[in-house]
Amino acid sequence: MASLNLKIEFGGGLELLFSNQRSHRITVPAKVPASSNPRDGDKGLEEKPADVTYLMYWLRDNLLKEREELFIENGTVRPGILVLINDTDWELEGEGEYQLKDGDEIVFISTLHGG
Amino acid sequence: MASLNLKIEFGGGLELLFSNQRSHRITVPAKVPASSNPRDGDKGLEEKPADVTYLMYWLRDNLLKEREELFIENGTVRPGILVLINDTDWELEGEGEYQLKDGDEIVFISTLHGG
Amino acid sequence: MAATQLPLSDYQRYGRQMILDGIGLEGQLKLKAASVVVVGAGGLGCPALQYLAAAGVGKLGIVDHDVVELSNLQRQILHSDERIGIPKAESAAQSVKQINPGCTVVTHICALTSQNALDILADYDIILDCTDNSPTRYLLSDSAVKLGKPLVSGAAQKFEGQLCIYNLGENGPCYRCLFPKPPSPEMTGSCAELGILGAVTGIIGNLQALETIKLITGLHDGKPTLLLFSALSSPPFRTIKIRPRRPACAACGKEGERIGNIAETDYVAFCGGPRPDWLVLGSQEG
Amino acid sequence: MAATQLPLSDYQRYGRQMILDGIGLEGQLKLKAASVVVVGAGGLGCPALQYLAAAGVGKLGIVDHDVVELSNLQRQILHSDERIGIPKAESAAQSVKQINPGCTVVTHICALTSQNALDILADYDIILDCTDNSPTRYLLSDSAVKLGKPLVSGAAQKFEGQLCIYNLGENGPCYRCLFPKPPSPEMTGSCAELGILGAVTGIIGNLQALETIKLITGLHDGKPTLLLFSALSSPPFRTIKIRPRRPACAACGKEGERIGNIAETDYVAFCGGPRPDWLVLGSQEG
Ligand SMILES: [Zn+2]
Ligand SMILES: [Zn+2]
Repeated sequence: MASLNLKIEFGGGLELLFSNQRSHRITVPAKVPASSNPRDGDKGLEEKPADVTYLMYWLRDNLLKEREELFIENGTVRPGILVLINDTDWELEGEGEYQLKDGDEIVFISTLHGG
Repeated sequence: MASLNLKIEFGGGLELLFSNQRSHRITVPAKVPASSNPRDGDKGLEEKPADVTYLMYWLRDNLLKEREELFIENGTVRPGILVLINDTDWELEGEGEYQLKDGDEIVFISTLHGG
Repeated sequence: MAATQLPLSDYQRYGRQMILDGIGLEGQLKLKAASVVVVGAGGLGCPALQYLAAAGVGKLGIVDHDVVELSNLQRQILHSDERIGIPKAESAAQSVKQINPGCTVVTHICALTSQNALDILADYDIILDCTDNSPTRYLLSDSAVKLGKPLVSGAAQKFEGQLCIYNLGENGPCYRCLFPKPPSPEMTGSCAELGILGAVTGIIGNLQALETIKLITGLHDGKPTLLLFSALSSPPFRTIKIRPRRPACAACGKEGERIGNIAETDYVAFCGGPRPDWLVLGSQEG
Repeated sequence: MAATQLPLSDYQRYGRQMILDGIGLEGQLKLKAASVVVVGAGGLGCPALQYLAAAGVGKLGIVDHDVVELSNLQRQILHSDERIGIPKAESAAQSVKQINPGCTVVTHICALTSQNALDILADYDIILDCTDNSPTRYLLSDSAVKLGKPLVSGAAQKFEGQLCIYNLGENGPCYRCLFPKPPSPEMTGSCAELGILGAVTGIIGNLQALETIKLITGLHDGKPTLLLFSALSSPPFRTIKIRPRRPACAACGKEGERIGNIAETDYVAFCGGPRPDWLVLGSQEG
């Protein structure tokens, strides 16, 4: 089955949830069940191209080491986290529905408050 | 004939020789005469893939507005200029013999002395 | 003296920047006529004030309610040991006057609140967010939107920094466009001591001064971007293309399309968590 | 007090950076034990000194033969109007002592020459190139190679800056590896006045302090890169992967493979071109 190689970066403190490692290289399948969250059960036979919402759940299930509630809230990233797709704000790319391409770099960064 | 689209950047004061414009998008042929410098005459029929030396002469003949001696000296860039190929020092990429690829970004930057 | 003139000594003082393309006499006069308010005279505010003053910004406001503490001095380079205990705004003002006696400095020794924010900020052309907590960041953004002024926002923590101009021009997003929902207080670690390297605040604060100078002189390209800095990563800097203003933004959205109400925001600072007590640790080790 | 201990007040002063991963008590003690020499107390040297001092570097050397002038104050933020006419090294030392009375500061009020360079620089662990001319840059690089010390090199001009650590570790190139042949004096515009924005020198000088702190504490990844900064470009920062040490380098190359001889280099400063006379311009306009 076709798969996608992705570069993942965490910043702004989010890396603490992911083994305190900022950069990760991962491989995900190109086609995934239509329901991104494996915990929803009932996957059926429908498939969709892997998108950022799928990636978010994939990261939770495969790389996240602690405190899931600091990463995901109500089916999206928690408030205060910005997702960047190849150095562009994900809102300009379709947010969770952005279809991942081989070689994409996705950054999850928490906004900083300090000064 | 096949051609290559390149992004060219000048910095460190070199942009002053090129209409005071830092960024340029240009198109050059993929295959060029074996002798890069058109002024050498006698081009013959031999061809080679376009390389950085060819690009240097192309820039001199097509974009440079003044004072050629501040850009080229003895068949290479003058001392104090660094050439960067896709954010890598050209010495790691074969210097003038690097074969250009479509989409490459080539930076010519003069070393700064001020402080 | 006419508004198109500079005193002779200013030609000498600012000559090195007046000969730059895009500054010149015109740019220097714009700097002299400009007023900038720096909210927070800490790790970001100190370097920002320093280079704004040196460049000849005519009027600088400094808002801070804290007093100088020894633990500030590792990064807040306008303060010093002999000023411990005096208000930071006052200490910063003294240093700014030393850097450039030609600057008019106004100190606001108070916390910024929803009661006083508009009054204080209205007097200035550009607002710098050099604060250290999430509620004040929302308050500053909402106030900048109401006043129609650009907000040059810096943030720094540990080895990282972020920089963005909010409410820039017609189409630039506000802080709420990017972060519509404030994180719950537990999520921001209730400002628990996360640590910070001084040079990191220096770089971000410096960049805030630079962006402000670009805005004043007309050298800014008007495109809002987010700059991410990570001192230990390679490459250390990353420039992000960000969304335009959101029509549905509760603060800056279009009349009739706005969703939510910023009046519900509780800006009351929730900071003040415990700091690791190095004094106790020190006496145990010493 | 043992070398593994800090005075109590230092725990308070440096607590915000001591709680960082990778610094801690060990890193703070390394900073205290470190000695750094800053060559040039101008636009780059001032911010570099500021953040090195604030971070607690134990010993700072300052080399500069110039005196403070009014035209410096737009960017050289350790000097001030009342110090015009006194040596820059002396003025910078006074400001450094104010930022951190715990620093030992040594002033070298002289031009760096091939006669005195090794003597002066040998006393320090790390060398910062904050100079403003090409010959001194070659002299500093050749000296750093001879002494086997890293050279944290900054440069700034107009709206641009460059940053690189030369002679880094076993394999990092020296300045001559990148630029084997000095440009002829006419090519560098004989240091004619090109102009400089203060915040640009601030950012580069600050980054020099940061890289130095990373080297001292062991947080640097050891990979030599060149950082390019252009205040008016987007993105403003670019990180370049650079060549390793060249075996044929006249300065740092392998015994028997070296080509050329650095002894031929004429380091005599060729600076001193005329500056646009803003005072005259001013009196014409005023
Ligand atoms: Zn908004
Ligand atoms: Zn070398």
